Amino acid sequence: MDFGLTLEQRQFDDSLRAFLADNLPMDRLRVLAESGTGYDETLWNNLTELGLHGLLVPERFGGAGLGILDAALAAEALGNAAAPVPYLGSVVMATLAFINSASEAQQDEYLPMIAAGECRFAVAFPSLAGQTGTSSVQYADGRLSGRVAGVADAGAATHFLIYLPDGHAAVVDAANASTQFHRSIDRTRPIVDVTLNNAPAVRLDAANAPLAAAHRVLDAGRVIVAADTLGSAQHMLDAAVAFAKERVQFGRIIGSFQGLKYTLAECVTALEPCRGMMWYAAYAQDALPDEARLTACHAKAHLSDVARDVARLTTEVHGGMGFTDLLGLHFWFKRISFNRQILGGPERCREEAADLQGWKSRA
Amino acid sequence: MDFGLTLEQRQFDDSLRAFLADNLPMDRLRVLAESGTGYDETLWNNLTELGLHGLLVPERFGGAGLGILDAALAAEALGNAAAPVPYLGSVVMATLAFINSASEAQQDEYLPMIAAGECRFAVAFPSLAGQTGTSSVQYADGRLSGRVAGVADAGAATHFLIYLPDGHAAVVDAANASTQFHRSIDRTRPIVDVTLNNAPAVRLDAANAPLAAAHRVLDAGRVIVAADTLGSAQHMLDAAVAFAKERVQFGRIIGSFQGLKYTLAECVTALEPCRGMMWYAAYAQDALPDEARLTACHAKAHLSDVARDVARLTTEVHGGMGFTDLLGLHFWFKRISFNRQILGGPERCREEAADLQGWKSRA
Amino acid sequence: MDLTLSEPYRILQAEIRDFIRQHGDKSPKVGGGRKRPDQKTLDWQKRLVENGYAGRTIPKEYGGFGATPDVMAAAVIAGEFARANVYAGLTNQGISMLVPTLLELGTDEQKRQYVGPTIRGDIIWCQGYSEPNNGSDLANAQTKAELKDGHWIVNGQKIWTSSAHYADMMFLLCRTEPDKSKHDGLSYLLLSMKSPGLDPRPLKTMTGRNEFNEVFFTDVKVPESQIVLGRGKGWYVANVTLKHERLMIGDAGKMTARFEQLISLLQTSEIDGTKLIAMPEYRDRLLRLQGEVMAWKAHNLRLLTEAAQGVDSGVKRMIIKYGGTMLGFRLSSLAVDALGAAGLPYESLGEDAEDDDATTWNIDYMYDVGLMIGGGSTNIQKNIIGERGLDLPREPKAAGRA
Amino acid sequence: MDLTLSEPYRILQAEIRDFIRQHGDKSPKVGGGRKRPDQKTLDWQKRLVENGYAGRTIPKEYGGFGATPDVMAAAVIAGEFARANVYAGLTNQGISMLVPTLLELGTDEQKRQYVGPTIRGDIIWCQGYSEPNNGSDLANAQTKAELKDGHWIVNGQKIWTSSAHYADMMFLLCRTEPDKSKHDGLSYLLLSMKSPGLDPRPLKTMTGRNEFNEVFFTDVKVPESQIVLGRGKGWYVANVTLKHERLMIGDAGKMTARFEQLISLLQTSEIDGTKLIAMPEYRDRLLRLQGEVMAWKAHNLRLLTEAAQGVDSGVKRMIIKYGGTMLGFRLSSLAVDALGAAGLPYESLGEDAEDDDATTWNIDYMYDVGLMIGGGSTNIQKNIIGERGLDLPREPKAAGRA
Repeated sequence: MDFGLTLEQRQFDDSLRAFLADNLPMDRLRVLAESGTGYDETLWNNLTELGLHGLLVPERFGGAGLGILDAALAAEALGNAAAPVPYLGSVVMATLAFINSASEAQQDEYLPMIAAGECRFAVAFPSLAGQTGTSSVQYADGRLSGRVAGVADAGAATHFLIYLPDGHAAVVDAANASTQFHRSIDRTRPIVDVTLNNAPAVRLDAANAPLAAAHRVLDAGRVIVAADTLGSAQHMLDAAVAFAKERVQFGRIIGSFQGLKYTLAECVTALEPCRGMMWYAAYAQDALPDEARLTACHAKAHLSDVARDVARLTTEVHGGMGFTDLLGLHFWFKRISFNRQILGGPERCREEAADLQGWKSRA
Repeated sequence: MDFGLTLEQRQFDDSLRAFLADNLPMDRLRVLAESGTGYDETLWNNLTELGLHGLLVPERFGGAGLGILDAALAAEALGNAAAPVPYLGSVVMATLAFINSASEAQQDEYLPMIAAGECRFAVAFPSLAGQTGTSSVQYADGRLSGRVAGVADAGAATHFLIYLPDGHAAVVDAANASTQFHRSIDRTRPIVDVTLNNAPAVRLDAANAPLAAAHRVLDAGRVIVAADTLGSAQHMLDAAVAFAKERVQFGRIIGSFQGLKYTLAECVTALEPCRGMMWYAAYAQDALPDEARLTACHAKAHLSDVARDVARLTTEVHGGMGFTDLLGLHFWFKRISFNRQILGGPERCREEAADLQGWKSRA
Repeated sequence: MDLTLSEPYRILQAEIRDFIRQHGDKSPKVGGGRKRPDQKTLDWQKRLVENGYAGRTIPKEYGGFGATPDVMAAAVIAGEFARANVYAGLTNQGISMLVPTLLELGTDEQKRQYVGPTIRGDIIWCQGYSEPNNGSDLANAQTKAELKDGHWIVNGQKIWTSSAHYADMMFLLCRTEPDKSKHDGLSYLLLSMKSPGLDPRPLKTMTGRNEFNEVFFTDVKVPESQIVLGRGKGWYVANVTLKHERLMIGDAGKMTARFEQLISLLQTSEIDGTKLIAMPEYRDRLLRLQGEVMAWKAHNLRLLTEAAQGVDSGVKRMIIKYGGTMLGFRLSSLAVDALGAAGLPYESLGEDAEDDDATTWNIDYMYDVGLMIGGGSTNIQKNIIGERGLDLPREPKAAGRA
Repeated sequence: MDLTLSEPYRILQAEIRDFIRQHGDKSPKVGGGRKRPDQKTLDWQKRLVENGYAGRTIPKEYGGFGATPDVMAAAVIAGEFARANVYAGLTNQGISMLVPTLLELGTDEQKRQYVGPTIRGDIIWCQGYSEPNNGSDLANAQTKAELKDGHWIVNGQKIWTSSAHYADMMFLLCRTEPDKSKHDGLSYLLLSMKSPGLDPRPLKTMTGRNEFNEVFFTDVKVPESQIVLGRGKGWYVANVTLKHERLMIGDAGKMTARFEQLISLLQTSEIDGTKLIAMPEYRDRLLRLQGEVMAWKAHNLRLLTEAAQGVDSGVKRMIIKYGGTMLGFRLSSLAVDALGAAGLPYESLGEDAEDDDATTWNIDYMYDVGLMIGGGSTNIQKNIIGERGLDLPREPKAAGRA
């Protein structure tokens, strides 16, 4: 048994973080955040060169064939940099949807494009994920109609992958969908409402148990969001610790005040165990099928709650500077807010965990 | 409008607190707590002289005819002194039960005895109060059979007042009941299980709406318990503040450390508004019938939660001394624990509040 | 304890209900309020002052309604406006902080000049307290004012000045006695935001709006008479002002209004066709908050009664800002969770128009974090509660430090 | 990351299952453990040591099983015992704190003499750290030991000494170098509780049991060789010991076991015929705790892996006591709430017999508060996390104070 990262994982993590540090300084982040599309062509293409997009794509389709833990580590790094990259939908959820539910021919058509960064999928789960916002889609004879509200990673999507209530997914070309774009509270990722009017759609029919396959995609998505939240919260905590070591008030470095010191101690006590939790949940998606759903629900819910506290407290540590736009700390605060609400909030995730364990029967 | 106490209320409060300070020093409390019966004859009789027992009894039956706010203030003082007195059952709930549900003849028989401290009622609410512990009683032809678990204030009861599921109450002489006595976690009040086997019982039949009348008794009981909790928590907070001003560690008075200071600041910020809440809820029982049940549920629930935190944190402030038996601080810690669980815990009280407001219908 | 309405208050209540029936349609929308009031709001405010529903206890000579302080009347007014969901009047730093400070410590001339226009919303004030390097340590203000030829010449820089970009006037804490100790060297000046040499630069906050400013002073001239109470008394005056600010921030009326909005939000939001209020995992949080709000309202009634009796409420008053800010944040936290993914779209229209509900709640959620920092941070509040409220000893001075 | 079982571990797992099938009926009840172990427990412990399920990595020459440290094996053993709800062996201050300290810093003679009997449960240790006037400030110990004729002569008083009333030995922090500075003047001695002049007096705690003692020393003679590491090294040795204590207190296995018990409690407790686990207001708390326990278990696996690799886990290790104590309290809080009124009867049978479930949970609930205080209070833990873990500056020394 080895509960830790491999050398390869640490090396990829180092290179991804170094790349993001170089390519996404605060002034660049501000520019990209202004449009709020959650996408930048240069950044996207450079990440392709780094091999990010093919992380989960099997080697025979041009990817690296790695696992969800690898994908989650990358998500943590992206969250840590507040990177405006439609990673969740395209790199993770769409890839897994094709692996789990598509025919060999469909895989052959799309997976190499994903790995090459040539397409960007946004994945929508009306109802299954338990988001607020009314959504409803119907599939008939190769066409999709209806509306899906609150789709993430769709700011520059080339394709939509829409899940139907029965767990089947269908691919729609973005050109055939009508979208309403919203800059979101988190300017590094938008929210898009998608309307489909008899849009030509390719259904993925290869899964024996479509609902279970859909859940594998959703579960992985939740772990990825949890990892992104962890990276974001860690950024805020690191920034607050650094600030507390420099800032002088009342003639003292503020980090020497017990009040502030204890706040930071509480943050690290809550946040650090979340890293192990995230690793475990990510590993479980590939290796421990019995625990996959439960750990995904809990990782999403617990990280959301811990990170909300960390976001507030670390902003407070920065004093007035934390509340202004000047330091840009708020990008992470808002990324944590965004992550909390997509793919089902903590309340929903925990209720699913209760269902999984049969804890809702009264007698 | 005047949201405060009258001069008479403050004077009675002063005299009751002075009496308790004189008559219940720590060494005396220890002696009384050893038996765990929650009753001492001398203390009981002295409180009769002070007029405590007839507080709510109408003047024509020999009482003071005061209101539930007066009774709640006395409960706060008793909680503040951790007094082993069966006050809740006899002085408050039984009196109100007779006022609300008894015939003139029944009132004439029992209320003067209550006011004179000549009997001690324990009041039991199988099911209605939402306590844990299985209870079930049946009434037929002037006789009661069944079992009620977890009856408070019954350590030296002369009578039981047992509520039936339909809201009617019946009086049973303690001599006709079989009781199992337990010292409880709170040695100032025991827990008693009562078994009735065709016990002769006098039913109180005068209420037009028996369930509503029963609820008035339960609601008032919950407010009284909340007031007792407030008094207990206030004692712990005062003790912690005093300790923090005296104790020296690391060469400093410990109250000068921010960590400890902030803990105490948080306690007072949470606890002090509970006093207004308790006043309001107590006042509502007599004066604002539309708000009586809702405020009672919330006062019981909110005080339980705030006091749990205060109990833990103020014990911590005392360091090792707080954890030992030496200071006796634990009497209040445990009184808070006891109060939380009787007459329905916070979860139950809040669910009743939801019911009252129609918040449980799904569509 | 008596919460019943005696005859005069029942008459007042009837009058208010009549007023609202007649004029309620002219009320601006409830909530918001971090913008310069528009004409509709000013008209409404004037109407409120004329009828004694705002500025009620301000003496007539200073532009108020001249009623004697009466907690019951205030409670009836607040209650009726809240029940009808009608705008109960402006609350801003001028009205809530500067006006009571002037009434307590100002000269007759200062009161005449500023109180009336301020309560009518014609003069908007901003607060010149914090500086870039003193954050929570307000007494350490370095912006200085020198008296020359009958004018104070002000030089320095302030920060976190809310509404400076649209305010008319500023109350300013500055150093006038450099030879005196930290706390005794300060004075409190009133100056026009149009003074030459005064340069407010907007400071965007995390909400995306310009809620604060940096304000630069270069030889700004302020007439000598524009001082409150006198030279070296600035720290005392500022503390009087701050006391009022803390009460404003923890306002129970705001909590109640917010809680009512939260109930409707949970009653209207759905997941998979089920109302959130019917889902125990949301409802339980709402219920906990209802208990907290109840306690907060009752506490507020207690403070109002004590204030009417002239009692100093001590620690009971000092907990208001800290407790109120935290409670406000818990309320807005549940709101953004109830909005969920559907509440993520965010475009604040700033001062140009009404934001949508989701954006407003998100702004509240963030602004509440700002309130934990501004007006004396959470930690400063806990120091005040501990040291002044509970009489715990102060932190010893560090060896060999300032 | 690899949590799969390779061949040797699958064999180990099968062996353990076989062992439990054969001997599980001899296991003492899981839980409790704040008493002197009875004969049943001692027999069981001996069996565990012989089979390598306790004291597994302790060298054979010191009475252990002599296996090389192997996190995976440890995890398999803990997992199988927990799954079968079988007693996984003694955990006490001797085993968890003194044995690793001696293995790290003791002489060969000390190891030979104490390690084996301690892990078998034949020697029970208590810890002589706190004193009446130094509470959390352990380095300020005033109990002194003077070397005379080959013996340390100990005088003074200790307090909060858990299990002193039944312990055989004590590890003692005392002042041997009065001329040296506070931290450099201490030594660490091992002494018999039967030494003449040593007087332990039970100190009843809020649980009603004698979980702690005051211990008085009057000219207690301790052979010179009973020192660990050497004169003036006491503070260093004590910190090595405390590091192990913090890990013991935040033990993830204990949290998991407690959480499992909590699930069954909620599945068996009822109000009005409805199981508590079906009531969302209780269930939601259980679910939140499940998330926390999951994180805690994973964190523990991470620490075990790092320990096996010889990595110093730094702040990840320092958070264990504080985080674990608080989590433990939240678990026992839900348990006493689930027990409700039916759980209020309370009679602790002390060392004479098994307490009933309700009493045991109530004791846990209170004992957890004690853990927040003992072994370095919550505030001390936060200082350690902040200063040693996050490298934040220490509190400046107060001017003109000690």
